[in-house]
Amino acid sequence: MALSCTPEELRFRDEVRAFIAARLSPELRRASSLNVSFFSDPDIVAPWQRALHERGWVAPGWPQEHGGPGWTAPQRWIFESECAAAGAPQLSPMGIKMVGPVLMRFGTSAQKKFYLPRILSGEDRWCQGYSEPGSGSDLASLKTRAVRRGDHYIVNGTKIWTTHAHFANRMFALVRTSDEPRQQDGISFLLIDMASPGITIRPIMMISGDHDVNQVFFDEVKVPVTNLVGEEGRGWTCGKYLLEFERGGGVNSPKLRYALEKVRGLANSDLSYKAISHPEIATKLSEIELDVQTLEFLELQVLSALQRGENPGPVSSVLKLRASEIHQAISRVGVEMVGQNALVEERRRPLHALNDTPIIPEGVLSVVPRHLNGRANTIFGGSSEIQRDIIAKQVLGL
Amino acid sequence: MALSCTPEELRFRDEVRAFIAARLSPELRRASSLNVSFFSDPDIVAPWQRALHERGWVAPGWPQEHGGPGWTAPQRWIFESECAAAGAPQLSPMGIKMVGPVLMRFGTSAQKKFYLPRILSGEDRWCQGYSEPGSGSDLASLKTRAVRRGDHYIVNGTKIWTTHAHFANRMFALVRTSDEPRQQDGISFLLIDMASPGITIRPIMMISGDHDVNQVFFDEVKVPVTNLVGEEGRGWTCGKYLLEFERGGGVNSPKLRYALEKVRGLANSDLSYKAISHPEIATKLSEIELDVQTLEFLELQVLSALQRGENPGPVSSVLKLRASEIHQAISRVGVEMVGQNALVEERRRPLHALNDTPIIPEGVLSVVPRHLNGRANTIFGGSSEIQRDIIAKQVLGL
Amino acid sequence: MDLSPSEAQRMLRHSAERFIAEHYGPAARRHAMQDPMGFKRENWRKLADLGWLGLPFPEEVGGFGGGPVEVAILMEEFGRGLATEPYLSTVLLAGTLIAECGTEEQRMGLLPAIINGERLLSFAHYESDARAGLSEVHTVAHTDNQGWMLHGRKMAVLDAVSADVHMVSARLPDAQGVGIALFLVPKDAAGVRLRDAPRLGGGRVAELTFEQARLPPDARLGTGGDMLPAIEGVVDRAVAALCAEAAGMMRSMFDATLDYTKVRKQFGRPLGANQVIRHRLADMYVQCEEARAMAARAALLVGADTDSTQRSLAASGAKVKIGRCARNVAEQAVQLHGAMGVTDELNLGLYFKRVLVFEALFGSVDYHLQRHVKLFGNSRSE
Amino acid sequence: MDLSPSEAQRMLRHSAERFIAEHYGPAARRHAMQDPMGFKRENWRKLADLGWLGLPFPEEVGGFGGGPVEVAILMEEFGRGLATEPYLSTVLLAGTLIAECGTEEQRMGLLPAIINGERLLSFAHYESDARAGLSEVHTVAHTDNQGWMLHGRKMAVLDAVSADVHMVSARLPDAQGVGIALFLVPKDAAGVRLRDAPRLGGGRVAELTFEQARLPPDARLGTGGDMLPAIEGVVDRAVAALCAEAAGMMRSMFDATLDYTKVRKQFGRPLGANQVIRHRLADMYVQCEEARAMAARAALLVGADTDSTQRSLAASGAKVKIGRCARNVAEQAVQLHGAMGVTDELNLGLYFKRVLVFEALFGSVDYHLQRHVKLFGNSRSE
Repeated sequence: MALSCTPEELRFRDEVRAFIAARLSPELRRASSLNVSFFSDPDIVAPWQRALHERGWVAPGWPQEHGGPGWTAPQRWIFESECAAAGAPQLSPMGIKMVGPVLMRFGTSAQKKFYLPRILSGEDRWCQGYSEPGSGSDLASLKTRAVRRGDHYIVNGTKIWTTHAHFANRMFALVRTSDEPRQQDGISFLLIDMASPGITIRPIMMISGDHDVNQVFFDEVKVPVTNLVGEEGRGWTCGKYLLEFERGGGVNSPKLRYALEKVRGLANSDLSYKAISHPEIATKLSEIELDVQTLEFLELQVLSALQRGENPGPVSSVLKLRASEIHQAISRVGVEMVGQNALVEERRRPLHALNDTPIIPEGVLSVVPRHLNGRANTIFGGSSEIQRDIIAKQVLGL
Repeated sequence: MALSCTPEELRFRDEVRAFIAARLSPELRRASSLNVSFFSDPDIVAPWQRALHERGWVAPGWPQEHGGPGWTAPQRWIFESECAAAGAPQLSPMGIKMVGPVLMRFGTSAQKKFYLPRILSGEDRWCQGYSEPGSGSDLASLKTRAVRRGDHYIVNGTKIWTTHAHFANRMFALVRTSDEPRQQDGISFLLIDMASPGITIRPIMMISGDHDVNQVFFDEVKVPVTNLVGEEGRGWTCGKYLLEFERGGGVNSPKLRYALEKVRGLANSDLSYKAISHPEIATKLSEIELDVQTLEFLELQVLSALQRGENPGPVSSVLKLRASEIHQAISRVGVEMVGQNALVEERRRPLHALNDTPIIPEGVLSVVPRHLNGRANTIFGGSSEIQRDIIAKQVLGL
Repeated sequence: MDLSPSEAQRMLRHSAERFIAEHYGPAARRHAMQDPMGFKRENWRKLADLGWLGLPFPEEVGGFGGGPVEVAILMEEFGRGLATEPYLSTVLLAGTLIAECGTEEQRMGLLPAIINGERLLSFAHYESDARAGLSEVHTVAHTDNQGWMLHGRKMAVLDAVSADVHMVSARLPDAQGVGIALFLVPKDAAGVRLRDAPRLGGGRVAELTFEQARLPPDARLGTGGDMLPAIEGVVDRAVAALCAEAAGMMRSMFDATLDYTKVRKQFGRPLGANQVIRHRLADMYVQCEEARAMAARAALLVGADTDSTQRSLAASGAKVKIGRCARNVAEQAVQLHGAMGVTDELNLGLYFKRVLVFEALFGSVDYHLQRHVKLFGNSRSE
Repeated sequence: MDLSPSEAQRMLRHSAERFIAEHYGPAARRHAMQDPMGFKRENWRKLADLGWLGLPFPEEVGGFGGGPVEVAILMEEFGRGLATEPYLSTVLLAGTLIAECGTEEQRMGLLPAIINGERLLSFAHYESDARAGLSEVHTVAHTDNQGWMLHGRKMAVLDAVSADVHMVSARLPDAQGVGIALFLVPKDAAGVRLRDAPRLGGGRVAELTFEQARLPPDARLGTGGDMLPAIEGVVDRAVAALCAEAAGMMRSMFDATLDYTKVRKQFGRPLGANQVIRHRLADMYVQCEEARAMAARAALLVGADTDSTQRSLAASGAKVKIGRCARNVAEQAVQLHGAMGVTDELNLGLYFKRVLVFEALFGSVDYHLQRHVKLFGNSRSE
């Protein structure tokens, strides 16, 4: 057991740092640090993704044959940590971590050949069509229907909570292609061109005033049959694979550490009237520090198991549950620290492009919106209640 | 609305204080303050009950015709508060607050005439035969059986968690007299003489080493038919009435305030190395103070409603839930305050009669056992889980 | 000892309930939020017509002679309806300070106009972190033959944009031992700069800057002496009133959540059929009841004729207890609404934000907990 | 960066698991608790035979050369089995101090006897509240031509009744700047008084009084110099070891509770069918995993070649995090067992008490949280 880096790992870390120093501009860092949404705006992400793409570092988790860098698990960890610590924009996971792995596992070779490079280059921007009104946690009850007509499916229905549908040019969606006694059996996995006629997008504003998610309506939308992934009626398998990959494939603690360092910087600055000098703030920051350390260690244990070719077990729900709670604790202490500056509601976006001076300092602007949006951490991507159900069932056998 | 006492109420308070000053000896106060069980030992209770009985103050909640003092709701509150604040022993509720009211409501006039005066005088000491192994929260599934044979019921079975069965000369019990489609319909309410042949008592030790509860076995125990309360098969009604009376009839906050003041005294003394000087202890005590104030106010609101002849509604579960949680918070901060003195386990009882000097001071002796026993607060008398079920169902209509 | 409301108090609650139900529906609320003043002036006139703008003022100036208990009843309903009118600023803060400390001329000049709804006031006091306490004032007022010159910067001034007059605290550097003075500053006085912004969850908040602002000789409130004790008293009572408002907001969030869990179905049955959700609602209900009790207790005690320590203990204690309960109820209400809970499509988000505002105003839970610890220790060693 | 255990570490865990399974069943445990020494001497001999009494000692004195990671593996299993042997006192505290600070003669005279199980030691240091920190020593040692005179009183001395030698900290009032010295005090030295009592949940604890206790000239540990830094280091590592023990106790409580909720029926179905209980068990499981991770992290860091600040941060951090998790798991384990949970008829009560002992030893959660705050601030401003 060793928590410290090997000399090779240290060399790799320096390489990553040098790359970031060279390619991550101060403007990009500032814009990214003022980002309050779940995902970063495409105009912040695009230049960073281009830089990473040139170096072949867009998709650390992909196999080399599909354009991954071929890193060890510790290298992936170091890369994620360094990017997060530097305040680099987060690439959208929807191509890289979600539909990409599904295509590698279930896609035809034509699908892989066409889509995977476009994910890496950023040419395609994906969104996820899973949830529907009335089918949130109970996903298998979804009703959006795809009926085969010749070489096309005709899709009718609606998807909701679709993050970045308004920026995406493609959607991967679960749709119902038949009615079976077991609801899951009639579901298929389709790739939909967002420019198709019959698609309309209704923005849904978050309580902070941010536009991240949407409702997407399908009215007789034609989707070529070649856009089916896997077999018809077996889409649930793809969807589940994706969810597992989503939860277990990433690491959360580097992002949490970045958020914690930011809030700690605030605590040590005049922006919070040096809130760190108040014992209740200092102790809260220490407690959160310990929670982040714990999650880091749990995630490193998973990486060590993966690196040794072992199955880390059904730990992803544990990590998601804790990461979302810690995220909320960090944003909450931020709000406490800024005191009466929390009274000001700045709803204009993006914050990095405001062209006047708000009545509260820039360093405080993002604190409340981030807290408000952060309430979704324990709701989106499988609510905390669902995660506890999963742990009770899959881990504890209850 | 007024939180302050009227002049008459102040006069009454002084009367109670004078009585306590005259009749509650320092020895009794000390013994009571070293009591760590749920109920006080009979040898502490008896002299105090005699004093109260002489004054007619044993049963503040009873109507005057049965020997109650005829007090207003605020007077009852003042009496309870003053007794608690002075550290007076707590009378056993099993006669006064439990079987007494059932007999008044459902008993024959012979039963009332015989039993009620003996409760007031302390001549009878009651225990409660409700729970059985396997029938705790699910009381209606009880299996102890009473079969009618001539003028007697023959009782076979077992009761568990019977507090003070080893001190009691009588038990009120729920027993099964017939099997009905609805389990509740076959249950009867019996009064059992604990000296009857066929009764054996097995002590169950608490984790602190205290002997409070027991398992009671019935082997062909003869109970006269005249000891049936209410109709045969309608015992569930009596039992439920009693549970409601138990939960709603008492006030908890005076006892909690006494416990809090004790622990606050500890915090201000050298016994805890003046733990109050540590911010974490001081803030915890303030938070508990606020919880106690809240409960006090809720209980006073109930009393005000009762005094005006209004129905306070199904609030008893709220009060029980909070009181038990606050009780545990108080005993927990006590353990934190005594630090390494918590390492010593003193299992000898009663603590007021130890005839050597333990290696920790007397003022610290009761802290850990009280905390250990206090874990039962959220379990006995309807667990916190059951209380939340009741609130959800009866109050929220869920 | 009797905690049942009087007949007059029941009637007040009844009218307040009816008023809120009629005038603070979701559409009206969104509409009011678009108003550059943060509220609708016609609502303010209705409050005047109902006599509520005079609720806490003595009858001699045309008030109703009510106390904190009556104010709490009103505020609880304001909280249920998320009213954004500047009742706190105009009536409970600036107005009450005028009633308590103003000269006869100031009282007679301003209070009737406040009571009839013509005049609005803001209370401009804080200059930095609320943790620093109410004595942290660096704004200075110099006097000369022509009157006063005010210099300084005030933050987090509620409802300043709609105020005709700002009540501003300042220090008199030349005079000895008078501590903090209060000044009545007309909104259009020279040297006054206002930077206004939307307030979280509705209403407005501003920064006020005074650059050698010129005031007439009679701009100073009262006849001299340190205003800090009066400010502390008024703020303690304002905290009690905000506690009642928070209790009202909690109740609305709870009701909405309970309804939602009964209606919304998942896996073929209502959300509320899940034991985890039922128990969480039970806890939320308990916290709503606790908050209401603590708000009522604070109202009784800040109005009682006790010493200032008891008054401050009651206010700070309620802020702590209700702050914790409100936070949990707000977070759980959002959580139990699921994805809908984090959108702007329900009113729930507004309540959530108003709970944050409640926490931020006049010091956080932790600030008041520390204050309680200190005062409680003092109150016992005396 | 690799957190997988080595082959040797896996084997150590495996033997420890087997040993605990064989020797610490409920009956054996109750039996051990009746022993006036608080444990069974034959178990101690078995620990010696397995080589575990030499686990952290260097090979040159006959030890195994293990570090905190190996100690943590053993302690976790001791925790699972609620072992009451004086491993902490003899090996991890007094023994380690001898290994680190003793003269060659002391090391060779005592360590082999500790490793082979012949000699037991206690560590007598605390004199008052653990919050006061490790430097709060008032016991004094005077020296003259014949040796040392020790005067003072030590509290909360673990396992003193079974110790052959007490390691006692004291101040040298005459010498300048040497701070705290340690002395090896034979149990039967004149002027030593021991008052022994049962320890909560098993084992023994004592008060030791020294009234001009006479010690030979070579009773002082080492060759001079302040022992406080060494004591702090050993205590940090002892805290990490206790954290591993607590993680083991948590796991046992969790397993017992999970089993119980699967078997115990209420209202015709297993307790574990209730969603509230399933979710609570999920949270307990998460906390068990978190505690194990933090204990492993602390073991790695207190053994790493870093500065003392990093070492203390790791120990205090683990004590805080695991302290909170252990408290909650213990309370919920009792709660979910219902009435059975508060009786002495299950082992659960012993685990609950041992969690209280874990909390009380070497400073509470709050003490270590404050320590973490201070050290963390220092570590960043450096």
